[in-house]
Amino acid sequence: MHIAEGYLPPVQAAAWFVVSAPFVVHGSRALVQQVRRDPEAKLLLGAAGAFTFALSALKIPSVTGSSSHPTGTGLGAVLFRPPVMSVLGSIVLLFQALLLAHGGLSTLGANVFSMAIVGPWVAYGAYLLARRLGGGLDVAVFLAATLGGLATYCVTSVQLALAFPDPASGFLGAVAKFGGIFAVTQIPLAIGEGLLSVLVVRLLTRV
Amino acid sequence: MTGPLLRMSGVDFAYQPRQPVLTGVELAVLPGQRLAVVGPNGGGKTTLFRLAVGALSPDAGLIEVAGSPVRRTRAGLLELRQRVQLVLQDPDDQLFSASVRQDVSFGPVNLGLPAEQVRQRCDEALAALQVTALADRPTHLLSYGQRKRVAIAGAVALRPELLILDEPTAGLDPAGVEALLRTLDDLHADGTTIMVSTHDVDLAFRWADEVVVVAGGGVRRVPTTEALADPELLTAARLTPAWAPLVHRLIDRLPELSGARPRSAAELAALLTTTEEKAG
Amino acid sequence: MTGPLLRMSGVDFAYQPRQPVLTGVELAVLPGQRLAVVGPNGGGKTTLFRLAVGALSPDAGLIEVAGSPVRRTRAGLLELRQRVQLVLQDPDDQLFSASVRQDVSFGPVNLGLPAEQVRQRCDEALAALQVTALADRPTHLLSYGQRKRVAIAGAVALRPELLILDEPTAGLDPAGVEALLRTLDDLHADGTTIMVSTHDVDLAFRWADEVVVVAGGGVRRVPTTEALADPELLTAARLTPAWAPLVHRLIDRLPELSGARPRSAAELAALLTTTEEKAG
Amino acid sequence: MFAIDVAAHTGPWRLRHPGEKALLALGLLGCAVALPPWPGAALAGTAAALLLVGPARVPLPVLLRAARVPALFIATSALPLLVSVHSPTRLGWNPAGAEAAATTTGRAVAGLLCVLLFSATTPLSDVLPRLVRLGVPAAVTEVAALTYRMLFLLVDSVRAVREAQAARLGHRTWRTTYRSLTGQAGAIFVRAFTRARRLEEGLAVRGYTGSLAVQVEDRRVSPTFVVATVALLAAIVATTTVSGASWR
Repeated sequence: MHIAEGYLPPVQAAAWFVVSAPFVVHGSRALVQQVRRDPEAKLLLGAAGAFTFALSALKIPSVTGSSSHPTGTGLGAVLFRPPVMSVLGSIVLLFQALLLAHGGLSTLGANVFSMAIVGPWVAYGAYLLARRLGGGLDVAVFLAATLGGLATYCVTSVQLALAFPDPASGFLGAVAKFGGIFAVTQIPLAIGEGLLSVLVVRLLTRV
Repeated sequence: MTGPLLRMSGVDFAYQPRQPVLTGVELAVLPGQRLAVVGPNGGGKTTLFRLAVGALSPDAGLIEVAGSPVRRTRAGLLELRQRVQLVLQDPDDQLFSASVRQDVSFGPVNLGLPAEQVRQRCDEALAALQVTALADRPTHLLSYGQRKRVAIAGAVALRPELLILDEPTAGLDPAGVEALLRTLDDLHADGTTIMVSTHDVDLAFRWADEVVVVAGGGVRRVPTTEALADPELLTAARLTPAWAPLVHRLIDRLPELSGARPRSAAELAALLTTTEEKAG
Repeated sequence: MTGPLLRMSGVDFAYQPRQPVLTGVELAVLPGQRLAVVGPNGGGKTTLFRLAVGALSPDAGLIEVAGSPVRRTRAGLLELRQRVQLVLQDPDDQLFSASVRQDVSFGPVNLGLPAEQVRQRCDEALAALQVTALADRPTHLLSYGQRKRVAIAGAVALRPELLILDEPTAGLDPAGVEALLRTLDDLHADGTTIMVSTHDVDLAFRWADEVVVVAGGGVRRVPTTEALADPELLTAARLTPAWAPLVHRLIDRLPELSGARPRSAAELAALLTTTEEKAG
Repeated sequence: MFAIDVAAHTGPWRLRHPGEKALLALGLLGCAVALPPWPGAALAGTAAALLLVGPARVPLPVLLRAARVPALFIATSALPLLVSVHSPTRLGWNPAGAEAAATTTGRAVAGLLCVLLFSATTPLSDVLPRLVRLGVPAAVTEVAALTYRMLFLLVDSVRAVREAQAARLGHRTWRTTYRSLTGQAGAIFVRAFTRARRLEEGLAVRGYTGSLAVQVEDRRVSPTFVVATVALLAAIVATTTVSGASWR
């Protein structure tokens, strides 16, 4: 769900940078401190970033026939915590924009907000809540990845609706329009990513 | 069956337009053969193998398996993959399950076999590669040599007629190489046709029935003795000569060794010790 | 300097308590030597190397570099690394930068050298490994052999007196092996002491001045000819015999070859061709 | 592996100072996004396209392949612009929709070309270490550089594992495909952290104590290039302003 380059009006594109900046700056501070305490963490963080990027090379078969790839933000947030994920996610989104023309530079702020900030925080929140309520690891991871993915998709729909309000019903109508169109691909994908994350975590915990 | 198990005729392949990797490949692998594939790095050995298992589709030419052309449909590839299996050089590219047994069972499970048969195939493959004792170990905690064997077991579990191994002895110590060659000979004795690539000309000489040289885009099949004594071919294939055929020429000058044909340094050592004892 | 460049005495090491990898290691490396280290996988070769560069600390015993004991302080290690450099087998374990020149500059920059000297050292190291043309290429677009050379350049940029290479020829094709050995000989001619590990006994025989056998926890240093002819030692070290010393025994039975000592199959081929021509 | 990355590392502009290319490409991107789309984005996009296939000599197939993914997004996001929602049950054609979709698509295409002008000519290894000079913490740029180095190894692994699984019938049914995907994700996870540990050991041998600072290649800034860039950007801004167009 990367908003393509040039798709948002300039003021909104800039506004999303302003909204995202504090999270990424905060995450960077956390990262700098972590690396200062433990220089080897740099290599682990590099590997985590590379892993998140590499997940986008996986092709999830989708019921709609098209295939898409996981965002990895849910799993990432559970494994690396949201503040660090905001930085790693931003790095990955930058690389996706530059290496794959996936997303864009002017829309980076908006994409960072949906995929590197809201997605991870929702995922992490869902994970903690599920665990507190006594849910098993499987359930918590499934909810984290699925809800993280759904939150990302909802935020993207809102971002597009703000940019292109419906002429008749305004912002809310536009949310319904964009949400409806993307629901076809994104809801199955979010569930697929949830299942995949559970299987991966099972594989890893058995190891 | 008397025809070739695998036949390529006029096969061309390029990853990028106008940069051919292989051109006009003619190759026939007969059932029961042991072939060694030699040639420079980047010369097309792995590409040849990937064509053979249907991972790549040739730009031109025909690839036949057991007499019928490879159809690149789901069913065609399914049939191909049950006959021909490729084990890549790096075992980590092929081990992706948590435990050894799970990994080895991957193919049979995918084939949709009932649990009992999956278990049987798995046990058989683990035994063939002498890794039964590792069955319940996590794959990433194995040594490199063990991972190589497990990766081969994963292919063997599909009971292929032709087993292709890309540099199976790379990274093993000499005793490990010998042990693996013995294992391959056992598989061969059980009826599997085997094709391996290697940089070790002495290994190719002593193990293979024939040598396939992949260099400069072309594929040439030559009897071992000939292949590894032709200086021009050696240079083209970035190879060094093998010791054994040269040693045989030396031995021919010594009538008391009565035309012995040691294929390895160990055999030559034994020969020397015996004859020196006799002389002494 | 006349004393050893590196000396280990009574060195013990274990990764895990009561599972010693090396015990009572005695080893002296003299300036200007070319040593080949052989032994089974998992036998302790890499551990020995990591001890030599201070990446591991011995459980007992003494390690001296250029006559003074290694201090495992920041300053001590900094000094050690300017004298002794280790290149690991897999270049991807040491190349961290996306650009070749940037990667090679890491050592000198880390040493705190001024920019001009860093540049000079880089140019020198790239030239020594014949990878100057790759300086502006990204690491991930290099071939395996090229990455190996760049990783060695990264060590050479620190101008070590002792350069240790773990399996530098593994994975290279025969012509690549020859080219790398020539490069190592050039570095040796420029005054670098070189120690390499290898599984190829023939390579050890023809390239090294002496062979170090690491097996069963112990380290033994033996002249090449002797090392590779002792069946007991070979078995312990999981090695196969080398061809060359055996061929020399054959040659000694042929007076017309007047005690020639070919060190490689190529040399033997040349010898045979010359003498056969004479005879013919 | 990634065609854009290969183009950046092999094209005629690879040794240019990344600052020059950033000024040109991001300047054009600014024009494409911030100026009224007609003629601002059209001019910026055209300039980027001409520069890409002209002096920067980026192969056309690379550009076309790069455009595939964004094209998919643009197509699906343009659909909602064509309809309007009057009530939850009543949809209608949006009379202004076609124009809105066309302008947005045009601006997105222009923006894409501008980003490609940067990414297909500028190796990331040139950019990342220089971000420190813009105030990005060294720890962040070094993590980014490590991510860049390692992602190629991992994406390679994904492909190799996928091929190995296909050979062992991993993509026979929907069920086996899912199992294979899990294996891929698990394998690259294990690989990523094995790589990190091995690199840690490899760097310890090279004397790593916390800094991954390297010498960044000298690249001379070409005054001609900068002047020409500024002139081009000024011309686009001036033309657009004079034409009296407004945003939307």
